[in-house]
Amino acid sequence: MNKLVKNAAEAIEGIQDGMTLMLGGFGLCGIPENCIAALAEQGISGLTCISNNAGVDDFGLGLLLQKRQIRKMISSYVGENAEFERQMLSGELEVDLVPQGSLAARCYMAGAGVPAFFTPAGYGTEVAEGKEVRYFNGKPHILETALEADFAIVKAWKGDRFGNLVYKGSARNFNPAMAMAGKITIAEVEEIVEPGELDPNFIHTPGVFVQRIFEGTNYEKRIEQRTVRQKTQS
Amino acid sequence: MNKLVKNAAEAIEGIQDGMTLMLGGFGLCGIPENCIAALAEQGISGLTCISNNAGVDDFGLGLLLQKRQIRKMISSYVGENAEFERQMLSGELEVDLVPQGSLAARCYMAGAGVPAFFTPAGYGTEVAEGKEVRYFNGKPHILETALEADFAIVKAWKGDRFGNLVYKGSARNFNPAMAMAGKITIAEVEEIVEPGELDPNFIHTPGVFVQRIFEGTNYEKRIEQRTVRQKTQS
Amino acid sequence: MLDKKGIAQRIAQELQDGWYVNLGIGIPTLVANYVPEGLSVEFQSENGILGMGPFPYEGEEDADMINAGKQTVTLLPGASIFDSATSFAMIRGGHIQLTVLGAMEVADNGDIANWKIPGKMVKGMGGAMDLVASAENIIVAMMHTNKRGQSKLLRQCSLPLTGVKCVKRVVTNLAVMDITPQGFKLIERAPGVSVDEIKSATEGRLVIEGDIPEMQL
Amino acid sequence: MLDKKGIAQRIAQELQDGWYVNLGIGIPTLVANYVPEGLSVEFQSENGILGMGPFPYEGEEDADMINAGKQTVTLLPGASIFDSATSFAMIRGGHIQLTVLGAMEVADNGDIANWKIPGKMVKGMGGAMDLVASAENIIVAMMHTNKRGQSKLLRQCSLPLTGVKCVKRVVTNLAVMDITPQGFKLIERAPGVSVDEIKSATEGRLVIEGDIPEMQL
Repeated sequence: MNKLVKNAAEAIEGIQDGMTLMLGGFGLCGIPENCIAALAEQGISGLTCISNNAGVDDFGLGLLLQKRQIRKMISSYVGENAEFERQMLSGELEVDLVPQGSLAARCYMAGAGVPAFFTPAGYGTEVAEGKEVRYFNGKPHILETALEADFAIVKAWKGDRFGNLVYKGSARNFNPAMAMAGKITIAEVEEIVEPGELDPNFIHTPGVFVQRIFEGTNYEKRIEQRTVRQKTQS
Repeated sequence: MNKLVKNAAEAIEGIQDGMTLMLGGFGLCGIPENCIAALAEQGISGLTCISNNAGVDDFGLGLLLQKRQIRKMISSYVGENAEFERQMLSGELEVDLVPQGSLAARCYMAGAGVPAFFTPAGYGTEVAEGKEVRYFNGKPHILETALEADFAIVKAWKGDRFGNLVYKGSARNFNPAMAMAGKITIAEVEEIVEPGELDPNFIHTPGVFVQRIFEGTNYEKRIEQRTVRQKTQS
Repeated sequence: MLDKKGIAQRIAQELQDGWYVNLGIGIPTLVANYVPEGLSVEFQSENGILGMGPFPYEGEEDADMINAGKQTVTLLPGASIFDSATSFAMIRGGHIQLTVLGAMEVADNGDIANWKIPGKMVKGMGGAMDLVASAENIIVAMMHTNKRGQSKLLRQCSLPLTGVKCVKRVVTNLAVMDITPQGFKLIERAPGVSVDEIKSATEGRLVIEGDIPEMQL
Repeated sequence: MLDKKGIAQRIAQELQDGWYVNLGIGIPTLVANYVPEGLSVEFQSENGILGMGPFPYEGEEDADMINAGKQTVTLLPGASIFDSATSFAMIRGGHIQLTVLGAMEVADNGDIANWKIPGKMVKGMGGAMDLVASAENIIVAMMHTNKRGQSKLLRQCSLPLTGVKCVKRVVTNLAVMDITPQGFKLIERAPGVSVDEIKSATEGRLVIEGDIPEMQL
């Protein structure tokens, strides 16, 4: 069981123009920096990207937007990216906005073999347009479908060559659900460890969901909102 | 945030005749031994129990069956219990057999606020009778609904007074999904630790799902099939 | 009249011991600063945190530990981390006792709009639609009128909805109001604000019964 | 003719490097003993284990570490533990490359019955219905006939079904057969078993094309 590949370039082999990708992360936290850089370098275009956010102008998915590699975004919140907003309002970029919980669930459900499910989120709003409505316990719900992707690209803290992954802090976010949903799932990690080093009781993503894994390099881990307090008062 | 109660007797306060309970465990592994004993002692009856299995004749839920405290079982596999089979075949006990994956999902979905979902499991079988069928990607699925419970009773390895839980080995099984699903969730653990002792990155059940927690005593942890190999050949 | 901090302070009075609370971005975030002494509440951040603490000390920021507003935060003892699917399982499953969020408009039937101005601002709904569709107890924190002086408490929302008939209570710089079948029911006046001022700043149906007490902060 | 071990041994030849495999209770469990040299496969147990190893050494049994057959087991390096909901997410989501399970009856259209004899044996379906409805690659391991000598390979199942049109291949003590639109297609004979013997033991439609080779174990 050896899913190790050398680097991001090797990991993204097979990703072609027009494919659908899922990319983990929340804001710039826990995003697959190495793979995004490799996608930008190779100029693969016409992509549909499923990701909670769209990065900022010069980092994260913003790098692919700058180079017009993305045809369509499926996201819940895209407020931090001026170039994104420009492309969307001008019609160059197709955007499907999805409630954040429905987005996470639609990834999870795809990975879990549940093609459709009912959720109350979005009932009575634009999101519900064209969707089946059904009442349960007197409360209206809409039918949402699983989201699938040709490739899912996730970022973890540690992993082994079986594909087992462990995330750190809130960098976990969308990564586990997306790891389940890719036809092929690529994991980039900060550190590759030997099988057995990760405690089997505390693995966040079991290796079965991961097809390729590599140790990334030069993580920038940019902080969007650096908020701190002073040590003066204890 | 203090959810600590003294013992099983205090933990099960409010459980009344005729209620629906979820009980974690797989076979005799990871079952809430203390709470089952307390339920047997108090003689609460007419219960509907949602549990993957029904224990053995003299342990686990078998203890409640012996005393005729269970009116209905919702389970996936009940093969290890002669008294169970007798009560079922004689019609004294109502039994709803549910595919194991659907059972786990129906608990998870209840906890996750998803009232219904499509699964392929059971299509074309008795399980599908009366259920809506729909095709996704050319494949038939049936609509299953979330299972709710007045109380969910789970067993974990360690926990803190916030209700955070960690399970050990395959004793995890149904416990996390059921912990999410109870209107009131009771957790019994082998060891109560101080808040902060459990690494926040590796908590299996966040405390938000748990309303009462206590440190159990005298765990028997009976093994159903003791299978071993000899050390003679290395 | 209250400022934003005052609104947060008033909302903090709604907190009950043992509650799990989700605070939206903006005024709601400030509520965490006014938790009454002796109450134990846990703050949930929908990107996957329960038990959020204050901002980190300078130099101790961790890029891997942010809240839903993308701000660096810390954890308190008893905190837990989980993924987005689990986070919204908590929210959708009704495990969070209080949700506080901002709004552009609230209608007197409890409809809320806070995610989109067609042709102008299209940032997305984030987790707001899941929160308002799921929570039992939703309090909106906002200014009573917009920058042009127009009421944000309407007979009907004009902007695309975030959720229908879901808001329970509204706390503004002028008043505390509950959503009732008859419309906004005035519960409290902000210090120094008259019932007439509230009336004239409210476009939606306003129910005024008996004496309306002033808030105690 | 094969014994149960022989059936398991033949099925083990189907394994491919890197596969995740779920083995049912009974004959399927034995498959783990015959993994070909140099192949790396991981065994999944639906109660929440990937990377199951052999039974523990005597005295090292852990009540908290059992497989789906409730037997004490061990973990191999690279193993992981998860809960039942996640386990069946793996199964339902198609992440397991091979499922091997026993059956009471298999029909020539791929239907399978293995969980219930009305009025008699009602143990329940356990995880079998999820497994057969989800897996792409389902091999049934069973004896060709029952204790009374009646064929278990039928035109149509007489017992309550576990799944419809889902079995891909059947390995019995007599033969290897694939399910095709025309019925059971004979692929291999067990050592020393003639095509006629297989014919007479098979009630369902049997397709025999050309020479049928004997299994190589």
